[in-house]
Amino acid sequence: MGIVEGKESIERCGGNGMVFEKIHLRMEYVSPEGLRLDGRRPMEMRQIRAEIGAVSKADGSAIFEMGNTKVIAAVYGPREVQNRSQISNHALVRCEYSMANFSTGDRMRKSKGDRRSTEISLVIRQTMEASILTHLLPRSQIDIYVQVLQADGGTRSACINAATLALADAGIPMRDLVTSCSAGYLNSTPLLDLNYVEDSAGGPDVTLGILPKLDKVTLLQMDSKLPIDILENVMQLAIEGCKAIANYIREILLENTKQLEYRRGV
Amino acid sequence: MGLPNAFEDLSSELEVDAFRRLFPLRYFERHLAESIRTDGRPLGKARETSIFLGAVASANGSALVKIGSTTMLTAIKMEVMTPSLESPDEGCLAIDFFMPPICSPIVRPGRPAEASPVVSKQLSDTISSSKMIDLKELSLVSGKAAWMAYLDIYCLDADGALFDAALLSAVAALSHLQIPAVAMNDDGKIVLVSDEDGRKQAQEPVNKEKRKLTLRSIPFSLTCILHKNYILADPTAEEESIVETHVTIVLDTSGQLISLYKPGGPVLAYTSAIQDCVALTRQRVKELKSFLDKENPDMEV
Amino acid sequence: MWHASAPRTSGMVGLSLGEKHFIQGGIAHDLRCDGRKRLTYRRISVETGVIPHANGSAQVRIGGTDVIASIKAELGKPSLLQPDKGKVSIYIDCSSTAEPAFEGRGGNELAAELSIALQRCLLGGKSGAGAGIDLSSLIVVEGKICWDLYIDGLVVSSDGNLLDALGAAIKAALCNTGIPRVQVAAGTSNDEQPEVDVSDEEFLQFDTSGVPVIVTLTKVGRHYIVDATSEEESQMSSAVSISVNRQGHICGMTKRGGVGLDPSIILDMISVAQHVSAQLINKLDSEIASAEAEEET
Amino acid sequence: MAGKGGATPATYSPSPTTDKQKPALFKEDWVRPDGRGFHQCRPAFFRTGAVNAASGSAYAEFGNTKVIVSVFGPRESKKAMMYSDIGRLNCNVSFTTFATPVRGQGSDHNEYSAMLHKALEGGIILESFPKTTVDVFALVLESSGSDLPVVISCASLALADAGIMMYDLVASVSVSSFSKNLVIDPVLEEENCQDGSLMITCMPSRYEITQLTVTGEWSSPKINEGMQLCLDACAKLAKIMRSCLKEAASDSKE
Repeated sequence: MGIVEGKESIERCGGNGMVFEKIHLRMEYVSPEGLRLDGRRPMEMRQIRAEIGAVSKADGSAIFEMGNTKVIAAVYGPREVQNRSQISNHALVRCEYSMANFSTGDRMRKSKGDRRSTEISLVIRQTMEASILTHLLPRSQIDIYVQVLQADGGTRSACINAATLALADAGIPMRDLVTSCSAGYLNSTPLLDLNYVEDSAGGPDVTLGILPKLDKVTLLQMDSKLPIDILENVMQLAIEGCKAIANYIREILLENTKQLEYRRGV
Repeated sequence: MGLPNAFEDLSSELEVDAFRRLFPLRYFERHLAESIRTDGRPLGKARETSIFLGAVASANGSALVKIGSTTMLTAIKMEVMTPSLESPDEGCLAIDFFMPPICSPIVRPGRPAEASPVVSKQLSDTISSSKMIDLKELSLVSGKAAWMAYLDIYCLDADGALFDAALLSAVAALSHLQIPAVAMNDDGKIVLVSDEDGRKQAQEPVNKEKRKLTLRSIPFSLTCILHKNYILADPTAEEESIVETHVTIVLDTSGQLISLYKPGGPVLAYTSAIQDCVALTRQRVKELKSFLDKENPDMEV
Repeated sequence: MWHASAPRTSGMVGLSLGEKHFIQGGIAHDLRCDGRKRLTYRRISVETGVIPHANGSAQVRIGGTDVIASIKAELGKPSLLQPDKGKVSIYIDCSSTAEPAFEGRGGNELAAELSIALQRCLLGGKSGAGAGIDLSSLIVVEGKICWDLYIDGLVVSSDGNLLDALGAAIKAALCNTGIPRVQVAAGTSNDEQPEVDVSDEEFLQFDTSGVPVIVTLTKVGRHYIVDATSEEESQMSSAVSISVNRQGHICGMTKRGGVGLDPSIILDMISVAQHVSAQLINKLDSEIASAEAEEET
Repeated sequence: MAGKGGATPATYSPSPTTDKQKPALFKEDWVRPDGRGFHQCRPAFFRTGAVNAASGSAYAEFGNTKVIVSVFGPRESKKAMMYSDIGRLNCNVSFTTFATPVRGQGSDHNEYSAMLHKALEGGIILESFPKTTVDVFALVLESSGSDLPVVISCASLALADAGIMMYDLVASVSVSSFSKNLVIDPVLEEENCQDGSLMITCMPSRYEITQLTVTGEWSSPKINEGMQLCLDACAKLAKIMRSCLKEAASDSKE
């Protein structure tokens, strides 16, 4: 069923859809054997790896890798509010996202604060703000800096995961660990955790952020046409991904805490 | 209001310099009452003016002009361009006026002075409307190549009457301008011809010898400030900051009015006042023309 | 942009008078806060090939300082002045993760200073003499095609001694760099741009033996130290960065502000730098070799 | 007319037809483009008080390199909000559009601005003007080699003219190296093909170096030689600068 509907939705797109369909037909994102371009199964996530404490001077920091995507997050705060006019009863959360010159395939010199970075900064800030207990930290400021070292699809998700870890490392009170994962729909197959090639195929790409314990969705971004019942499937897949990441993050944090305890000799 | 009395009392005790800083308008008016200006000039007299041509060795034409301490350095560099379709046998003259941070305490790096684009625009308007230069003279090969003259004026020291000094230096640099001898090579590019190898070259020189532009009528200007009934020619920066009514008059050598510029100001310029200004400008034009002729003896106008 | 006298080590280093005395006193007694001697480095670790899609890359950690250098090679045209040489450019970026003050444009000033200092220390004179990288090895067809090396550095975490760390990272990244072999199509006439075939299997390695290392000597009180932490840097009276190659020749030098120095002190600093650099080069070489071996397995 | 500037087509400056051969440098019998000896500086000309609007200013001319520096202040600083018990120094170097042989954009030179700042900060007694800023703005009217050393020397003279407290005048000289030869105070043609360069900024009476940069490969004896050459030239330069200041002072007394 899904196959037919997928085709139809593409054809309805008109001119652009035709081009897309050509690429679509030429490129086979899922082989008949059910393997993706990088050898994964549709429901398989890329290898994830996290490390806490990458930036010595920050109050909290973490590296998060999803396959070839690698981001680093540093949290400074809670600290004194820099701009006095912004003092309020809640903690002020700020976020800056930037990409290294060498993070993508073609070398580019990008200035900080272009549109895309501003947008992603905002998304990360809003997502993290939703989980931080800002009312416990009045008259203070928390800065989250995210730096993309390598971009290979799913940078948004990787940034959110890294920021969560960094916030936890900084000891900032949160409702829950926000985790994020993306899922897409190509060749009539829902795919978990798209890489760059799959991401740039132009198909639907759902980025989801959840509070796993509370089982609540805090972030949902999708910018393509997708029938509602398929969206449900894809979302479900992304939620599974988020939960898997949440488990991993929890493990990493536990391990880190154990190390700390050990070092203190408790 | 007890205020005037208050500083009446103060003024007797203050040192001259402090009084000048604290009550600039009063200081200024006291001088005017004696028909003399704060720098000792009579009201209608312009400051000492000097012109020095060829100040920038690497440019095709250049001039350094001083009016009092206001200093302007102008250089013209000639480059080759493809003329536009509408005017295939005309060159182009681009005028820019810069106020680098060295010239005044008000200008800071990275924040260009307000005055500089205004003066730039006024200058190019004045020079184009004076019909001083025939742009056809800047043509090289019709439709293919023409001169683009970049005239850049730098204000090195800003002490009032910026437009007058800038215009004078622009005009002086144009009178000093020498168009280099060039030829067109096989690729359709214009190249310089130096004296020795000019004959050896097979190419036909497009511009056979170094030449000067014919300047048809030269515009000169004078800025006056109007305060109450007084007319003061060639104001300093201090005077400009006290008085808000400025009148700039541009006349050419034949006494024709080219432009008149009075940007706002509380004092309405009556016709009689304007006529007085024009009379002052007329005198000044004669003076400036003789200065320029002295520097440029072979210039025919 | 204009250059203002903002304190280089920014607000994060807020030291009390006691702490300042402690640092200065420690240096005077040849026992620094972290137990090092004046001319001892912190632990240096090198990891190569950290950026898979670059031609070469390396990450260098010296204590709390963490920098990444990546090298991309693109085909370009040699400059008219030097038709027999390739071009190299160095850009450094300071990530705001390293220091909140680097947010927005805040890091640009330091980034520009580091970029210029690295260019001066690694790229040699205008004619290309004394460059750490043999620029003529980058040429493909003289006057027509050459390799342009784009060296990008990123400061991820900063705890002093950024310039030396970046220099080391660039050196390691150069060792890690493979330039694709280029086949030039024969038979093109002189005027045309020759066609080239870039191999994606065969890579050529650089001769990196001439790449100098940078040693920054920070003067605190009457003594100078290597590899200063940011706390120690905040107490500097002046600093000199000296780049030295394997032969012990100076390949570039910059005094990085501060008070004036007697010429004899500078000469002494040069000889100290020459001495220290020999050890540093050996240390880096072995680190790079083991990092490369690690990557291959 | 000028108004058509909106869609200005790309322009170029015509170059001579005969391809200039690369200047025959490094040869045994090589003479410098302006006929100077290797260790001979260009005649230096200084004048203070070039800009009346500034608190202090100086004009310097070394051959065809011409520079004006204005000093403003000490004045209130708009940028620095924080209290500071020492003064702030602010430097900016810019070029005119006609400074270089090919018409430029007349933009600020950030590298030189930073270098000027570092060269001067060691010489100025910043404690003498707390909470305020001294602005040092330089404009290179014509560039013809050794621009930065000229700017630095000229700036220190302008600071003296403004009455800013300094430990000593700061003089600066650079040398270029061509294989074995060292050439002092290089001109633009020499700088464009030098193997290496060494610039020293020093306070001659205190015998202290405030700024030093080296590019290219240098052996220790050569560095020694270059430094000594620069230091000697700096001492001579400072004498000329001092006499210029004395002259200005005696003029104003009359």
